[in-house]
Amino acid sequence: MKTIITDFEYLPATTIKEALKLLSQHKEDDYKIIAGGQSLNTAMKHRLLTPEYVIDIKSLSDLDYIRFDAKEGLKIGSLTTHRSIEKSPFIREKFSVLHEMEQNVASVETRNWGTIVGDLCNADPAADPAPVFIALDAKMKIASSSGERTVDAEDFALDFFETTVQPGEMVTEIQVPTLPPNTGVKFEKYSQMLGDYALASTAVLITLDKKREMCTNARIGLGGVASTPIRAKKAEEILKGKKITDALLAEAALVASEETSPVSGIEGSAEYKKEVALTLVKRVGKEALEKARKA
Amino acid sequence: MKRELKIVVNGESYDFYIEPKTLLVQVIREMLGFKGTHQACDSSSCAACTVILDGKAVKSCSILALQANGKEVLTIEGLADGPKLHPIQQAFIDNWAFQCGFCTSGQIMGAKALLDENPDPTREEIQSAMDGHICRCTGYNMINEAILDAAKRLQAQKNSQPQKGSRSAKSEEVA
Amino acid sequence: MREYSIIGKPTPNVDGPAKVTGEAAYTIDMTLPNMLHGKILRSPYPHAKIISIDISKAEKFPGVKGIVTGKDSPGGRYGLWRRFRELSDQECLATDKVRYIGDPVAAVAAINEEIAERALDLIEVEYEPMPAVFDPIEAIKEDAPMVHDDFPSNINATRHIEWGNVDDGFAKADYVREDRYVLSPAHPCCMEVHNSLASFDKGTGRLTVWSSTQSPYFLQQGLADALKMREGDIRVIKPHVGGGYGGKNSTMPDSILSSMLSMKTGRPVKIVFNRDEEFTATEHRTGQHMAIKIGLKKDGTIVAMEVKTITNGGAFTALGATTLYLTGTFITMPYKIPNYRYDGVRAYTNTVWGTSIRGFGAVPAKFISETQLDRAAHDLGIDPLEIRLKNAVEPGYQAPGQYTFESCAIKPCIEKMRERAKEKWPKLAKDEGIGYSAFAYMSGGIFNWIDTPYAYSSAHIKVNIDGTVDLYTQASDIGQGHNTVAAMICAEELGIGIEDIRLHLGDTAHTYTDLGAWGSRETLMNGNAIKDAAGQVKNKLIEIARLKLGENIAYDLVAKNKRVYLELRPERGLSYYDLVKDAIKANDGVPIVGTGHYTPHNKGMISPAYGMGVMAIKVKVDRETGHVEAQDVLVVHDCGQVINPLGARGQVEGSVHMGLGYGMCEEMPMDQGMVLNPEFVDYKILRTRDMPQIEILDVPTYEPNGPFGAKEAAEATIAPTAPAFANAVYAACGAEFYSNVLKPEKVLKAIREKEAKEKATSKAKSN
Amino acid sequence: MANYRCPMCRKICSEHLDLARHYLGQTDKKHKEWLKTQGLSYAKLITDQVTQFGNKGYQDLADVLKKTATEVKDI
Repeated sequence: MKTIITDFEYLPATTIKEALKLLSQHKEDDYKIIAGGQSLNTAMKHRLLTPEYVIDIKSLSDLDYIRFDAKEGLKIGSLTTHRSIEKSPFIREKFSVLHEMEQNVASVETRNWGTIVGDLCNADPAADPAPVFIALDAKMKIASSSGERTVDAEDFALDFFETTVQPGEMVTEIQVPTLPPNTGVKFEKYSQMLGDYALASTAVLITLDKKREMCTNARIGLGGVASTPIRAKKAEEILKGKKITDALLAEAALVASEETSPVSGIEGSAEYKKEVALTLVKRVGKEALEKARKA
Repeated sequence: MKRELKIVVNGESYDFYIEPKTLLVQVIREMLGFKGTHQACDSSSCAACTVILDGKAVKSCSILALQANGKEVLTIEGLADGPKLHPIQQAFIDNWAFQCGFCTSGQIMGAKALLDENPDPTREEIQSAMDGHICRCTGYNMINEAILDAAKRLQAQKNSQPQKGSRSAKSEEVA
Repeated sequence: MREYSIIGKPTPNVDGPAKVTGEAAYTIDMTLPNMLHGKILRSPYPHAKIISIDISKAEKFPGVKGIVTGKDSPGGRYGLWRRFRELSDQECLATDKVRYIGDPVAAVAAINEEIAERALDLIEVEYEPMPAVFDPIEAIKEDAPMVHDDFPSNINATRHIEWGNVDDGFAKADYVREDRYVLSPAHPCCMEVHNSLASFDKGTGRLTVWSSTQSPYFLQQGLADALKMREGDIRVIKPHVGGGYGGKNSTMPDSILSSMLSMKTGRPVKIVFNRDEEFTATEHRTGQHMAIKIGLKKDGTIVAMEVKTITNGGAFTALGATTLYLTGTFITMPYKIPNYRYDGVRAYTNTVWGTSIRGFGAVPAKFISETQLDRAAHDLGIDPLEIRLKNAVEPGYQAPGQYTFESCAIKPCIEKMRERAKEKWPKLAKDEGIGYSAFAYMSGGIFNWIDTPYAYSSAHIKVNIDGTVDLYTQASDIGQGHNTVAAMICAEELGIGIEDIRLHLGDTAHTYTDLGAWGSRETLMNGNAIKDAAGQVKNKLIEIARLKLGENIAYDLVAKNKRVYLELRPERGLSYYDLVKDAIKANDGVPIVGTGHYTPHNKGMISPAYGMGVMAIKVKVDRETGHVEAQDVLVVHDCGQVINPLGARGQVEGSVHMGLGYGMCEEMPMDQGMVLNPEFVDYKILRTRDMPQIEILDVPTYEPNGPFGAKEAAEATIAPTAPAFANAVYAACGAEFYSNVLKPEKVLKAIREKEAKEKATSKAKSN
Repeated sequence: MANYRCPMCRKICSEHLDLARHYLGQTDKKHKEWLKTQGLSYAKLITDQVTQFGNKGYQDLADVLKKTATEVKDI
């Protein structure tokens, strides 16, 4: 295996405008955008990627922010590091699921330099953030020299390591709507080693009615069990409009696991991944329900 | 095309022209000769190469050196105060927190960043902060004990400083 | 127990300051003026004829200074089993064929690593793929593809051990069970990869090699054999080493090819493996098929045992033949087994080769014997500790023609474990379980496959005029802390301080021979040699003291606390420092020296002494995912007189870490000879959050064969870890395992199988 | 008591089974070639010995050696 990065032309951008200009000049797929590069550098070392140009946006401080207002919701700039999200007191209080998720993303060293959007753009289906943003009904803001568009988090990844982001485009922001009252969101990833890539992961959002009995909304995101992170829509339908019991959760979990299409690998067989997904949805669903009741 | 890299390592400013693909660890080891920072994998998975970049622990094998342009790096060589070992270094020795010693620089820099941020960590907090570091010799327990011990030493050092009268002002800066 | 001033006291590592400041130089940190960087072109095929190699394009590549292929090979064959030349089966570079994916076919030296790496792509090798064999059982069949054409078959080595009357034994048993196991390979994963720096002196024709090795002497011999040079013309220097664990005993292509390239280019050449090469082309813990049959009386007394092993040797021998033998002996320890038969076969296959990783054959052996013993105890309704106590050996126990335990506290260890476990874990929660495993391990091996006339260990001591001491020995500190142990033993014997001693270790040109760090040999073997050397110096000083004090009997004098004095009248004595001056004056101004050595004689087939004990692990099983949490570890250990408690604890902690890896997550799946997980991303190693805390209790003994009563305190505890873990899972949920890596998926499958079996039987009953 | 000599080397054992153990412990071609002349397969003897409990491989060879090994009087 090769371990030395091949030569590339380095194109640093210091402003968003500059970045978009650089991108517009490189419409073909001959470049890679680097933010923290925590996955990209390894991929380049192993010659899985050999870009001619590397456009460096790491220093775009204008895109390093965490903002919130009740109407607009939570906005995370694309160059915000994992660590900033983990440490943000506001996120810890209002979107604790993001804090919990971040605590087990790779290692502190990686979270200190790696960015949340860089992680999403790497589109490793086993990565932690996507299922959470899917459950949170988040949107990704994508910009290019010709304008902006937004995509639902669940539609962002297209395949293994492939996203909807086109040549000339870059993600600038993640938008997370304000959580409605009586809502609980929980995330859990499963792997034999705590800090490891997920064999399967799931995030569940549950919103209850005023009486905190009926489930008015449910969203389930799953990671590591398909070629992309997925949303278990059929399973969500089973929970919606009903009083959630253990039996109902078990039923939804079974349906959710049927919505997955994992591939077997040395980390585990497809059957096992389905089984873990089932257990996770059951467990995390219950935790989310408890949280919604206490919310 | 080579590009300019201005970087401060262990308090000294350096100015190079480097290939953009150059990784921070290569600047530290090959260009500056700080061989205490080791590399033990090619997949960003062992943290042996951990250094402190603008106050944060990072893997120097996974960062383009140019991204550290204008920033400050602290490596294991910059930790001791002249001939006087840093309390973390002393704690690692006294607790037999290394054996082959190859991952030790990374462990110590990881511990330094942790203790700067959280001077009184629990064992669990130490474990989640140090989880990225592979050690093949110690089984980690004696490392965790060394970090707990180092935290105590640093606290004691801090508490003892103000009593040194005139030097208290300086020590406040430090603290 | 005797009172010592240094031995037995917690002593910080003498290499500490260097290792915590980054100043400790490892081979990988070293450069020489005018140095070139080498890279190795490796075979993509598991088994193929080499039709042609065209290096013309690569040679012309700017920055390339030299290329070597099989044509440049001096033609020497090498291997650790030097005594049996046919088992010295490695060649410098593949000549007519390649034998595994990763077999070196050429090497390039260039002005930097990148150019060397790029030049590899320009070398054109034409291969003719040949049928390959990967499974050892397939490999030993008559018609299997031959890995070594000049070897009669793929049967690389066989071992047979037998004592008592096994068939009678089984006939007398009340309970007999047979189990078959498959043990998967695991990698030592040294943090410092294999790497060497070679410098050939054009003027003298001599070679100097700095290398990350466990045994400078083995490397010196290996290079001499491979390059057809005299040992004495090769100087091997071992700087600080970033881990060995058995993976750095053999002479490897990094040192051979850097030497060949240095000879060809006339410049120093350094070769550093990358992590992928480390996994795919360096030595690992051998994978094997094992079968074990045990016969017991109703009361749990073992009456007979029979074991069969077929190991996947891979392409070469290394120490695999010794590992095969030791698997057959360690598996019997620490139990009285009146009738025993072992047959082992090591097969050549077209995979990277396996050898003696930490535990030297004891790891798979104990996994199968200790898990089977638990099943047997369960069936017989006997407590797991009780059955181990019942069969445990006593001091003086002899396994006929094999080994003798002199110091031996296994029974007290088990008793102590029983008490402590009771108070430590008064009761268990749901899905929790405790598993036990006993163990014993050698203190250095009595083997001479390396075929050396030298003593197994020797040491030289020179006392300078100011009382400072220079200690010269080839013994290797590869992280286990032997430098500290060596200094402690030397200081204790001379009655001086560690600060008085300067160490000169691991340089073949300037030190006396020692066979290196493997099989937990340094403390006992090198310790004895150092003690011998220091003792000679001490006697010279005592003689001077006797004359000065006018005493007539030298025995009354002791050297302690930097004085030599009358044992019964401590006030009558002289300062060590003054004595040294007088002694050197009396010696015509020549420093006082002593040269000591140690080679075990008449100590059986394995080792002069054995460390032993018993381990308990507590786990919690998640029945829905199969995830097992190792919560707690308790070790009760007899390692004789502990030299350095800090170092001894460190060794246990590290062994448990690697042992848990073997039981939980570390495996090397291969497909057609290709390692599928050659990076730390996919090869799972326990991290700090996955490690349980370990309580260690010592039951001290005095080992007559060891320095100051010391013996093994290093490797033993890796072997019981995986079986204790598996036994704990069995205790928690009844799941049984006949292979070592208890990944959650495997655990879940085993739980489901058990539940299904129970359902079936309960149905059968109800009908 | 009777002793028996290995047909291929100077090794002498008091029992055919021990002689068989010695024989199969040898790694040289010479010993292996002779097995063929006796209609035995080294690979099969070893495989039998190591894949099933008991001493089958050694016993099969011992039976052949009973007929072929020359007896040497007390030495």
